[in-house]
Amino acid sequence: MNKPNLSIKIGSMEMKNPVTVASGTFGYGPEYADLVDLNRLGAITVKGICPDEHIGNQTPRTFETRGGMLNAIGLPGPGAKGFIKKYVPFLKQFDTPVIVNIWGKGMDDYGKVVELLDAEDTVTAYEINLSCPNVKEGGSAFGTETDSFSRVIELVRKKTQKPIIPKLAPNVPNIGRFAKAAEDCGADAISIMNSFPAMAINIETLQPELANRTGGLSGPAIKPIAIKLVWDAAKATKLPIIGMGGIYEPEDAIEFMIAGATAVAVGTANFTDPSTAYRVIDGIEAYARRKGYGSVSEIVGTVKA
Amino acid sequence: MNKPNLSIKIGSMEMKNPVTVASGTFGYGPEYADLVDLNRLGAITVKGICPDEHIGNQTPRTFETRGGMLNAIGLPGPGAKGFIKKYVPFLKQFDTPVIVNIWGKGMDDYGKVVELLDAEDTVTAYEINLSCPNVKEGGSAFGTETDSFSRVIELVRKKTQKPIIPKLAPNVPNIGRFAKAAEDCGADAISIMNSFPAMAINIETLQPELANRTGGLSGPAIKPIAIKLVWDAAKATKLPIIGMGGIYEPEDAIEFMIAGATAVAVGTANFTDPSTAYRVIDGIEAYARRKGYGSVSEIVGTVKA
Amino acid sequence: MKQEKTTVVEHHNFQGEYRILRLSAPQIGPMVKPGQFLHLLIPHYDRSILRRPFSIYKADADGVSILYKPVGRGTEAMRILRVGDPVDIIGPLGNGYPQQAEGKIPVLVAGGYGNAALFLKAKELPVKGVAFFGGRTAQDILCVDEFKELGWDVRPTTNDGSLGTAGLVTDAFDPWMKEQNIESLELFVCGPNPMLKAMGDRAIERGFTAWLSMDKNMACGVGACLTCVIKRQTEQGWEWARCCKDGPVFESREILWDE
Amino acid sequence: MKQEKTTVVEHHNFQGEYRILRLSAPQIGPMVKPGQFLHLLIPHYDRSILRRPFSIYKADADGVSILYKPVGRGTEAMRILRVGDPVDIIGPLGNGYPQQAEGKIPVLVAGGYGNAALFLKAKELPVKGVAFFGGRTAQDILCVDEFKELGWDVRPTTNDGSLGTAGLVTDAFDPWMKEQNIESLELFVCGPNPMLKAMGDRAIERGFTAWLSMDKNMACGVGACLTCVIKRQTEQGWEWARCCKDGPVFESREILWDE
Ligand SMILES: Cc1cc2nc3c(=O)[nH]c(=O)nc-3n(C[C@H](O)[C@H](O)[C@H](O)COP(=O)(O)OP(=O)(O)OC[C@H]3O[C@@H](n4cnc5c(N)ncnc54)[C@H](O)[C@@H]3O)c2cc1C
Ligand SMILES: Cc1cc2nc3c(=O)[nH]c(=O)nc-3n(C[C@H](O)[C@H](O)[C@H](O)COP(=O)(O)OP(=O)(O)OC[C@H]3O[C@@H](n4cnc5c(N)ncnc54)[C@H](O)[C@@H]3O)c2cc1C
Ligand SMILES: Cc1cc2nc3c(=O)[nH]c(=O)nc-3n(C[C@H](O)[C@H](O)[C@H](O)COP(=O)(O)O)c2cc1C
Ligand SMILES: Cc1cc2nc3c(=O)[nH]c(=O)nc-3n(C[C@H](O)[C@H](O)[C@H](O)COP(=O)(O)O)c2cc1C
Ligand code: FES
Ligand code: FES
Repeated sequence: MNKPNLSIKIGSMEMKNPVTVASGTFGYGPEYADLVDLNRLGAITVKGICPDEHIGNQTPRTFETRGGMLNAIGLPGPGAKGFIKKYVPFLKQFDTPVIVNIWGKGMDDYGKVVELLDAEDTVTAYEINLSCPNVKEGGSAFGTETDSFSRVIELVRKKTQKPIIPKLAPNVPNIGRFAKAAEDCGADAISIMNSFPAMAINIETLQPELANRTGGLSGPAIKPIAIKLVWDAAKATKLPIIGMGGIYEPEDAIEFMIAGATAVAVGTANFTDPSTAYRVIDGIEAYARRKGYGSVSEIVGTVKA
Repeated sequence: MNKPNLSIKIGSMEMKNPVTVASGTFGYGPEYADLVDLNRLGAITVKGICPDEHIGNQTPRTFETRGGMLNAIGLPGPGAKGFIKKYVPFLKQFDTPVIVNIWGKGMDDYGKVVELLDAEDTVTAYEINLSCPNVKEGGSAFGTETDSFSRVIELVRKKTQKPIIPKLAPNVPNIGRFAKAAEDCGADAISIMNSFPAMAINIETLQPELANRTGGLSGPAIKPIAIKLVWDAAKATKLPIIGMGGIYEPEDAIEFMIAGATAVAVGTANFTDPSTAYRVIDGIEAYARRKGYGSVSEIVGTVKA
Repeated sequence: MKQEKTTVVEHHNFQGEYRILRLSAPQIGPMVKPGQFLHLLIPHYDRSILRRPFSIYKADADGVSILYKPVGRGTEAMRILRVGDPVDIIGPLGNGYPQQAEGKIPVLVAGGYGNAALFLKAKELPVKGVAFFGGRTAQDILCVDEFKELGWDVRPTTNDGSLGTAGLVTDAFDPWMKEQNIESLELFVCGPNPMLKAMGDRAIERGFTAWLSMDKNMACGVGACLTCVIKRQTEQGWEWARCCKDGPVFESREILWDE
Repeated sequence: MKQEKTTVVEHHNFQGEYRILRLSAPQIGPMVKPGQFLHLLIPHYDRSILRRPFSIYKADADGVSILYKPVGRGTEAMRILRVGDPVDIIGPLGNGYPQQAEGKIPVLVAGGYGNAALFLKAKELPVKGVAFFGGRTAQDILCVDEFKELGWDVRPTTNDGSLGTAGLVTDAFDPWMKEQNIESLELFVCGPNPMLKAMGDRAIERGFTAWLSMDKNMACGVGACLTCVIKRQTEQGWEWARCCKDGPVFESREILWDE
């Protein structure tokens, strides 16, 4: 049978396959390059960048839980200029779009970071982090109230022609409202979901297991939550969705696509098995072929529900 | 060393130890009675009851996920009168308080069911289910908006002198607001958390794995979410909290208590290992003893955060 | 009903894809009635949340055996169980098959693990009649010699004709049925849903009794969670019956089949 | 750095609570430098999300060995690994110990699995000096004979005095140090944090070089997640350095110890 067409589009961004990596789980590109050929990925999504250098949280920053992990890295990073200097030359080498995950300590930062990055051709699209559970300012606060959520997106929209992809917070009763708001504010796609606000306490020391006290839960544990959020959002918006949350096997990615995701991101699974993205790409292709689809995009939204 | 005092109080309800079972995971009492001595439990919490008989959802009703399970049972039950007839005579035999989990298809039902049950001495307290993810009417809808949430609690408060314990929805960005609202409306305690709205899709049939399409995620997977919610709620209210969500080992229950829960409920773990409640009770006692506490209530809220 | 935290005594291939697992079970073993099942958890290798139900193939004072086929995550994990490994079981569960009614002629109908599920009943029944066993190939028809030794007249059918009649169980059963005193038949059936339904339909149509052991996914296994419900006919219409507690064995007339 | 989905070749008790695990690793084995580590996942029994880091004790063209002690969920699950079982490793990871500087006298200081972590370095070093090994009891001091065979002057200390000097490593090291040409010493250290800090403090105070292998919990192991960071001194103050990628070996002066 013919090879199904693997490519998809997110706004003007063309991905050779629907699989990217989740921000924060793949560094800035070079870290996994010995193990993963970046040319095989649909897109590379880098760790969150704000205008200036940022130190992040104290350690411990991660903690393993049943079927998942907590993280409270706190978005340390080199800032926009540092990113351009340190990582853009490396990322340029590949024939793969780069999605830069951006965040801000205040509303203005979201505009600033785009201004600093937008001239770089290597930066293909922006994922707007409105849902980081691990920073005091910004992040999650913007993602759980539609007003500030909309304002950030509008602001970023004004600063760039490149695709913008708000990343939604999972801890809301009605994600459809946010999906719709993103659409109304001119976003090109949405990402679902960020890690879920959570906590673990050491019963001997009585101290939280993370220096930041709370963190974000990711991994297979949260997949059923993410699938529901994607399904809910897909009913509320026509925007393409990048689905993520506990993707470990091709079947998981396919489940996201059936629920309504146009693309998927492999996150925590990179830590467990860096070959996950390969397996997922191959598995999606095999599934599309077996189902007789001409294109993997035929998988999207096929859920009978 | 002396045996620590295991007993605790939830409003006027005295529990001989801080461990109950989670509604819906232990039937109405008789089902596990061959395996678990109901006299050893701190309280028995029965499956959700509404005024009239209710048929619940079609099957499949449960589905296993990584570190957890989905359920969409849909609150089938014999109704208040059926419960009194079929189960109260059995429950009477035990020297253990009975918490009846109540729900309604509309606001009025919450009042009605209490009216029907309140004369029964065997009914010690009410857990008000404002967060079932699996029924169209009632349930979750009441639990994610503070207005209707408060009105239900006020209504129930008017109908009974017995302790009332609203059970909070986990899918809200700010659980503290609901905890505070419960306190303001005269609740005696709060329960945290119900199962989390979630979904799984069969990639071959394209059909959701549950007949109800979506369901609630429970089990160890969600424990870190529940711990955070309890910790957040404990900062917002002085009410005692019954903590639950993935308790499998004594250490899990102790973690909930350290986070701020006065009592805990064993849910999904009953299916995995019906002896969990025993192990948890013994483990809490051993921990209190080892720490030199005179009472297990000294564990509550000791988190250093 | 007891919970035993016990160990594996024996574990090896049985036939085809089926494996036999024997567990020490001094409490549960002596309590078993034909048609009951175990609810099994592997505490060690597997980290499943839910137990898995298995019919009890054999039981005695010391233990129980099951025959199982690896079909998914839980049963695949069972594959690597070794002698001495810990296993946690709850049982015996369910109602099991009733005592045979006076003057009836017993007939066994089974497929897949159903053969194992019927073995204790086959042994217990005072009169041995005919046993119709269906499977895809000869490999899928379990315990034929054992049933023969007990005195049963075994009539296998296989889809590929590699053993007995080629076709479905009904292809052997129907012609045979025509020659019988229909009302005196009492069927004990365990197998895949279409087999249960086929036999149930015949029972209702022709007026004989058929005890069907229903296979529904389970969570608690003890009647608490209401996962495993099927529709049971009542005078007013139907009610939910729990396969784990009210079943798994139901008489054909009790069952309201969903379309 | 390679990922190998490979198998267990050998697995047994080594000494005290330590066990030795040898894995086939035809790709990783030949690449190993002393002081590097493996990031290991048990795909089969354990269902951990995160790999676990282990220093490479031995390495050759065919494989690698680690010495480990069961201390928690992951390492407990490793206990039941049998020959032939699947294992997934990423390695060799980290910078490892640097080449010895000209004219320096090498000194090894280790505790716990640190002895294993230093073994390849001990073998590689052209000059063999003194090795200070600390542990609670004689049981906790690994590979003494192996180091002796390589030509090292092994000086054990144990808390309970069951082997060598009674006390901490410093109780043996400090008197010895006084008699040395301090600046010429080059320490290779691997052990618990207090040991690392004690040696680092002396190195700074007395002016010798000390390479410390830092033990920090890890997630990715390759520098991507920023879990394993420690504070590294810079001219302006400090910056984060990743133990997995920029370390685990740092010179004592690089490290800013948190209070
Ligand atoms: C009362 C009862 C008695 C049983 N006795 C036996 C027995 O003696 N021997 C035996 O091999 N099996 C028996 N089964 C079936 C057995 O319980 C399932 O094969 C097992 O639960 C599958 O678990 P898994 O984790 O391997 O598969 P899962 O990963 O849960 O599922 C794998 C596949 O099997 C299907 N499946 C899962 N559970 C069932 C089920 N209960 N019935 C049909 N399909 C299912 C799923 O839809 C899926 O396609 C019995 C079931 C019941 C209800
Ligand atoms: C670079 C490096 C090299 C290592 N080399 C070896 C080795 O050669 N042999 C060996 O036995 N161990 C080694 N370790 C430690 C080993 O990684 C941990 O023992 C292991 O991760 C514990 O996993 P677990 O699941 O069993 O324990 P967990 O359940 O994760 O934890 C159990 C207990 O161990 C503590 N713990 C967990 N991880 C660490 C850690 N990294 N350091 C200290 N305490 C920890 C926890 O705080 C907890 O008290 C090394 C660690 C690092 C970072
Ligand atoms: C260690 C770690 C760091 C993360 N950092 C970021 C980040 O910088 N920006 C962001 O938007 N999401 C971040 N995330 C969230 C992931 O991108 C992803 O949304 C989440 O982990 C769910 O996917 P998963 O279950 O596949 O990991 C991080 C997650 C982890 C585990
Ligand atoms: C099968 C099942 C049925 C449930 N039924 C109810 C119910 O009737 N009323 C209710 O308030 N919660 C119900 N719950 C939620 C539990 O009481 C509990 O809040 C949740 O499962 C989290 O705890 P756990 O992770 O320990 O199971 C049910 C949960 C399960 C798994
Ligand atoms: S499996 Fe729980 S009621 Fe039958
Ligand atoms: S463990 Fe991820 S950066 Fe070191």
